[in-house]
Amino acid sequence: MATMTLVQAIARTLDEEMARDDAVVVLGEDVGKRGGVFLATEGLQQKYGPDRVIDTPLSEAAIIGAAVGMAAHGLRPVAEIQFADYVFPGFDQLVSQAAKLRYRSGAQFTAPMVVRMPSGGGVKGGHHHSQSPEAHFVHTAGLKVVVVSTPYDAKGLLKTAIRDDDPVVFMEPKRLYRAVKEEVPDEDYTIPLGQAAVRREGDDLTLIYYGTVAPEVLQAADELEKVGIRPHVLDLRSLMPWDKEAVLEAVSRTGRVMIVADAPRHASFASEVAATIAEEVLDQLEAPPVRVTGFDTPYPYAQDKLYMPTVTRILNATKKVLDY
Amino acid sequence: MATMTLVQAIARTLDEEMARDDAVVVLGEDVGKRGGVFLATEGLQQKYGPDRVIDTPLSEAAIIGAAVGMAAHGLRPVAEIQFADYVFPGFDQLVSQAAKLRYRSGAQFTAPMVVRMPSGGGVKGGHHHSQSPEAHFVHTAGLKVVVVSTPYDAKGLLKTAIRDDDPVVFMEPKRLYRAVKEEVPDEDYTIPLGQAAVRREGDDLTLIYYGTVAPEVLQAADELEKVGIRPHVLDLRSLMPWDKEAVLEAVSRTGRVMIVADAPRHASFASEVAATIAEEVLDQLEAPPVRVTGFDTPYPYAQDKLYMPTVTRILNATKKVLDY
Amino acid sequence: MIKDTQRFKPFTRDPIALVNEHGEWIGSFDLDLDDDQLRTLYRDMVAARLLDERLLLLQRSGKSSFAMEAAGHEGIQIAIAHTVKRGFDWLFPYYRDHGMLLALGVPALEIFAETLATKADPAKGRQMPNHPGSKKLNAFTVASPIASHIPPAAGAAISAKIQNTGQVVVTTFGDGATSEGDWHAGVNFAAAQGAPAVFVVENNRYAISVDLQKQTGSENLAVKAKAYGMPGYYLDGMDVLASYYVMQEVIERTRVGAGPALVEAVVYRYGPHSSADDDRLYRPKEEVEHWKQRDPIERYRKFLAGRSLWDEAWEAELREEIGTELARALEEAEAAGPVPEVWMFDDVYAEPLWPQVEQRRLLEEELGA
Amino acid sequence: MIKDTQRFKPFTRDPIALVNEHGEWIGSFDLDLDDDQLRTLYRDMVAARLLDERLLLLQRSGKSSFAMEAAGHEGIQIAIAHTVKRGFDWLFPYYRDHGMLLALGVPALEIFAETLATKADPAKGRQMPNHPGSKKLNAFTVASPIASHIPPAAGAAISAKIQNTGQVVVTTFGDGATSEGDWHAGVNFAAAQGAPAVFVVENNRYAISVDLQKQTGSENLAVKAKAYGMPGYYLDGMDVLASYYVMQEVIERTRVGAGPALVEAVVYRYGPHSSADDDRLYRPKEEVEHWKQRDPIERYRKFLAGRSLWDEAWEAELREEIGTELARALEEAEAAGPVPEVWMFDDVYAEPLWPQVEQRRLLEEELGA
Ligand SMILES: Cc1ncc(C[n+]2csc(CCOP(=O)(O)OP(=O)(O)O)c2C)c(N)n1
Ligand SMILES: Cc1ncc(C[n+]2csc(CCOP(=O)(O)OP(=O)(O)O)c2C)c(N)n1
Ligand SMILES: [Mg+2]
Ligand SMILES: [Mg+2]
Repeated sequence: MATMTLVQAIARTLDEEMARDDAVVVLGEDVGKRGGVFLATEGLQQKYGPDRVIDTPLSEAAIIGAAVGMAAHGLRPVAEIQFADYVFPGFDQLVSQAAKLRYRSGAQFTAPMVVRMPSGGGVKGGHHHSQSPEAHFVHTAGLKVVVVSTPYDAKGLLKTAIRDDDPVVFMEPKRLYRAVKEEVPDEDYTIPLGQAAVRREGDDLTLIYYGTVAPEVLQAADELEKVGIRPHVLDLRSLMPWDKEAVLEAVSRTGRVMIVADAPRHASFASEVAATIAEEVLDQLEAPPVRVTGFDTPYPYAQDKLYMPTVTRILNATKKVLDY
Repeated sequence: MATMTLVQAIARTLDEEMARDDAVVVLGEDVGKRGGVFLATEGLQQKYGPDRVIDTPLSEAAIIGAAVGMAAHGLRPVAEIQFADYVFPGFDQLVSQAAKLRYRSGAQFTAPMVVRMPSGGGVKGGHHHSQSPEAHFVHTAGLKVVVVSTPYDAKGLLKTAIRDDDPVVFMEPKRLYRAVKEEVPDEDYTIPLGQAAVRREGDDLTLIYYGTVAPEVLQAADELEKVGIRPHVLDLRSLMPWDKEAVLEAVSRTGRVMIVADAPRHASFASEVAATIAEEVLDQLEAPPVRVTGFDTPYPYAQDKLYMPTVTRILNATKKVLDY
Repeated sequence: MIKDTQRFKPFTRDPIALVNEHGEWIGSFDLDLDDDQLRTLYRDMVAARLLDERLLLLQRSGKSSFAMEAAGHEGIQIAIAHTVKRGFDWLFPYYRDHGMLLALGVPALEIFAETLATKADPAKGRQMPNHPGSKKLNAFTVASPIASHIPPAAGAAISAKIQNTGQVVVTTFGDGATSEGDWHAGVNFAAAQGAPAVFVVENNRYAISVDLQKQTGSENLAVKAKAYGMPGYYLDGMDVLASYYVMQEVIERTRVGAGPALVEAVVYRYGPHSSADDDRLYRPKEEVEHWKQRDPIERYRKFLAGRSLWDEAWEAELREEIGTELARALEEAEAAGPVPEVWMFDDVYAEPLWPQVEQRRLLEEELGA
Repeated sequence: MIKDTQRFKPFTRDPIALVNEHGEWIGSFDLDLDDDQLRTLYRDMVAARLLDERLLLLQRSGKSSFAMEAAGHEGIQIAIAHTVKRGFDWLFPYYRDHGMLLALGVPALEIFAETLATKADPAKGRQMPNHPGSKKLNAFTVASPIASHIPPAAGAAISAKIQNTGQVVVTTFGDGATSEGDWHAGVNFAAAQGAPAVFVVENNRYAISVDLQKQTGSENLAVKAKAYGMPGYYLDGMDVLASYYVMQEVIERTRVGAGPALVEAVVYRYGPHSSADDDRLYRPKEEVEHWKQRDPIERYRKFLAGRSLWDEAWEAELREEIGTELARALEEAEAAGPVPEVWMFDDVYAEPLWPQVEQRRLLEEELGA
């Protein structure tokens, strides 16, 4: 059992999986010699050589597309997109090739691959180093989608993703890479996709979140507890599939719910959760399902910390939900 | 006043706008000599020459990206993407350049441009000639989004889009291109973005839709009227901005609502509308807001007509909403 | 890294040809194919042409929704099928390659079943006509978005290199594909990695209606190889023997580690782009007629006749035989019956997730009603 | 379509240079710049270097969040600023071009304000440091996604051609950018249209840590021009005079309708990729030292000194003067004060739509509380 940061957990897990299975290869910009710009692949090329840890040309289409071909050909590629914002030059490869290969070939060819990407804001990255594009992935049938927020989950979910037979988009909030350290077991363990983590137990209100906003949500939860309000806090962790059962159970029990995420609001994953709640458990609702999200603007540089849900914004919204 | 199909209305409108303003240029694959694979640009190159009606290389990134540069440089480009499914190779140009140019430059540079694209299924196109990717656009701040369903609207909204100072994605359901003829005034007229069209007046239920599913929704509405149920039917036409006022007014009045669209369900625009309704007028709801959408699968070939909402599926859902 | 090849030079001024318009051998080396091999090339070209005609007929008769003819492309396509190691090397074909796949060994039954979306389609009726694929033969299922198969092809080639399998990955596409960003991204990556990939452009001078001059500023397409440090072979793709020998040499030099290569096969499509196209809008009839004079089958027939390897009787026999085979395959494909509705929910994922489970149930309800 | 240029040949084996390492003119033609012009080139290179240092200091002192040094790139950058028609031609720069923009006439105030996100930033604090732009000078605001400005540059050039304005569009980017699909798409379209576009790659041999050999199989980058039927000039970008004369000729040949061109300017970046990088992880110190010996400023200083156009006194005066200017600009930029929070809702659209109006209200509430 070692104490480590989220990014260390990623690097460690990649190492373990590469040691376990020769078919696992890593590819991306700067993942080799440099060990990745966030050091998520640190030391891997030295250990496994340039054939299994491939420094690619600067092309996300090449990275994602080649991963599809490698996967179809028998490897288990783990591709890194340097920032989630840069998935877009490779977006066609992701949605037209990776997501649809199994389907269009009648399962003759498949793409068991992982596309890792640091996501989210809070690091003064302006609009091209701050985005959380999960809605695009969730809207694309054929992709599985994970967003981690803790070192422990990172290990368990990355193992699951690498061993999964479908393409998995694996998002890593970059502001959390070194934000906390946590004990991560040395043993091999996996966490199934589609299982939310209960971060706090409570009956007064359900707080649903994932990824980047974890610190704000947990701080807001603490503030609420200080004034005697006990929220039930769910970290979804996996967005496709997502844990509808846990969500509906909690909402039915608490009658009040908020979904917190940093991505822009319109047609977001938060909207999906809210719509599903309204459609399936309307009668259990004592207040409207409220979304606290990023704004419908590009991600600004100067207002880096204000773009995503702040503790104040979460608490303001909570008040409305509770006072309804 | 002439009677024409939707695709004829598009071609006519492009002609009128090119005659009105020399800055309007058309570019895309096969738009010139061929007049477009759907003939939406028929005759324009003969009339305006190859400098204003540009046959481009087979590259959507080149088409959308060049349109951005042309627009910044003073033209009013109308780009055609041959099928909405093929926007993805040009997706980065759309979301990183077109959508964010005004913002990132502090309005020094802008991209007044239209990206037209035939969308939706029902033409036996399989998964790469059938998609309706509007959710991706609506999730991208900086883009305006239009989806037409009638020849009359096509003219009025395309004029608005071309004269708009922001990038507008203009979706044209290909199965409706020649499905109906309608009288379209010869005069110049525009329809503002963000204004829904009331297709039927009623108090029993609100039916919200746009685009490809128009025939099914209207037929379902007719069936309902036959049995004495009077739906209020709204064709949104514009998805960003969308007519929240009209939606909330109708839902508040009818207490029951269904949103019908052909795109896959998860994180879709339909989900956005449902989430907004739940958040803003929960207390007016007498039944859950129900989404009738495409399935969360790639668009299949063999089941072309079953993938998108059928009249039966719409009526089944109506029953649930009414009986709730 | 790139060794000189034995017989053929890249970047020639004119397309490499080995048989002239009169059907005479003009190669500077001795032909080393035996009579059977020579006749099989012919047979496979004829089969491709007949398959093409059948597929068009299916569309015309309303049995299928769409057709894309390949007549005029047979030389290079059949040559590829005969120069790869079947079922060992990988192919990344495009939508006009059904003749190539037939010659490779993909059963006509599967091609018809894909066209008609019957249960015999290994891809379960998921795609439009002209999108075949075969796991057994390592032929990557065709995808519609132009050039989107190029980066996957690069990836397969890199995988073959990493695993040292000795496989070569042969990828085909049209002239239009070379304009796409994905084309560049994939070819560049394969070249930077020295992966065993051979890229073949079936240059028929048009991307639907857009002629080469509007597609690119380069004098031809072979020269684009220079951007990647690869050899680019300029080839008469309507000369099946030139195609055969060039492909053989290029594939084998790549197999032994000389790195990727580009082959520009000059061809022409006689028909419109697809059954939805009207090519009279953008190209003169005379141009079509001109190219038909260079027909790969006719030219090669003269060649065979000159060596007494062809006569009318054999031609009739051949056509009869192929016709019967195709008819039987079509019948079988139709007999399999249409793909069931609920198949649409399979293969989205290895196991359906809850959205597919719920939505399948919804559809079953609807169909039950 | 492409005419031969006057003095310089494309596709040379070695980079074109006009001044050798001893600062001696080795051109085969007579230098025709007057003393003032010669000294201005020097001044602007020094100003670029000093600006670079200031920007790094701002980051080190915590006043800005990020810095990307350009030291080593000054030769080509200053040459471009001096060979375009300022405020008439269009530029599509990338993030390492602040020195070029300063020389072009973008006020240091604006560059500092962009860096610090103060109200004096014409872009209203929307982007990270190193993302300047200027409408007044037709310098397209820098965007982070590599090569994403190439298709827009092609579009601007096509627009200039359509409207027959006589403008040339000059676009700069790093070696890494040439791997992107968007790069290919944009360059290819410009070339197919014969648009007045000049593409300049500032080849510093690394895309962050990835060296050229892993980026591409081609022997150099100039040769990639062949794929588009354009001339590709291989240039010593650390030789400001060679850069000046080559750019002048290339821009003017393009202006008169000879079509687009590619220039590979060989440079080196002395510092790490950015303030977030550690270049010791991927390149040896000796390599950096080797390239510093070719420093564009020092080499050119020797050249000027050899013509008695430089002495220590002038250098001191120059540095003093530029230093004062920069200090004043920085002060003014800071004094403008930070960008207001609610500016984040402007310029998403020409007029805010209801989501921005509602969300702005929400934030105002939050900030009010
Ligand atoms: C990304 C993408 N854009 C547009 C299309 C529509 N389309 C289908 S085929 C075609 C032309 C392809 O031409 P070429 O590559 O030369 O192949 P050919 O049909 O001539 O054999 C186009 C534009 C597509 N399939 N994919
Ligand atoms: C599409 C995209 N992918 C990745 C990045 C991250 N990134 C920023 S700079 C850079 C390297 C660029 O190298 P090069 O083009 O050679 O320019 P240089 O920095 O050497 O001047 C990378 C990978 C990016 N900005 N955009
Ligand atoms: Mg073609
Ligand atoms: Mg570089």
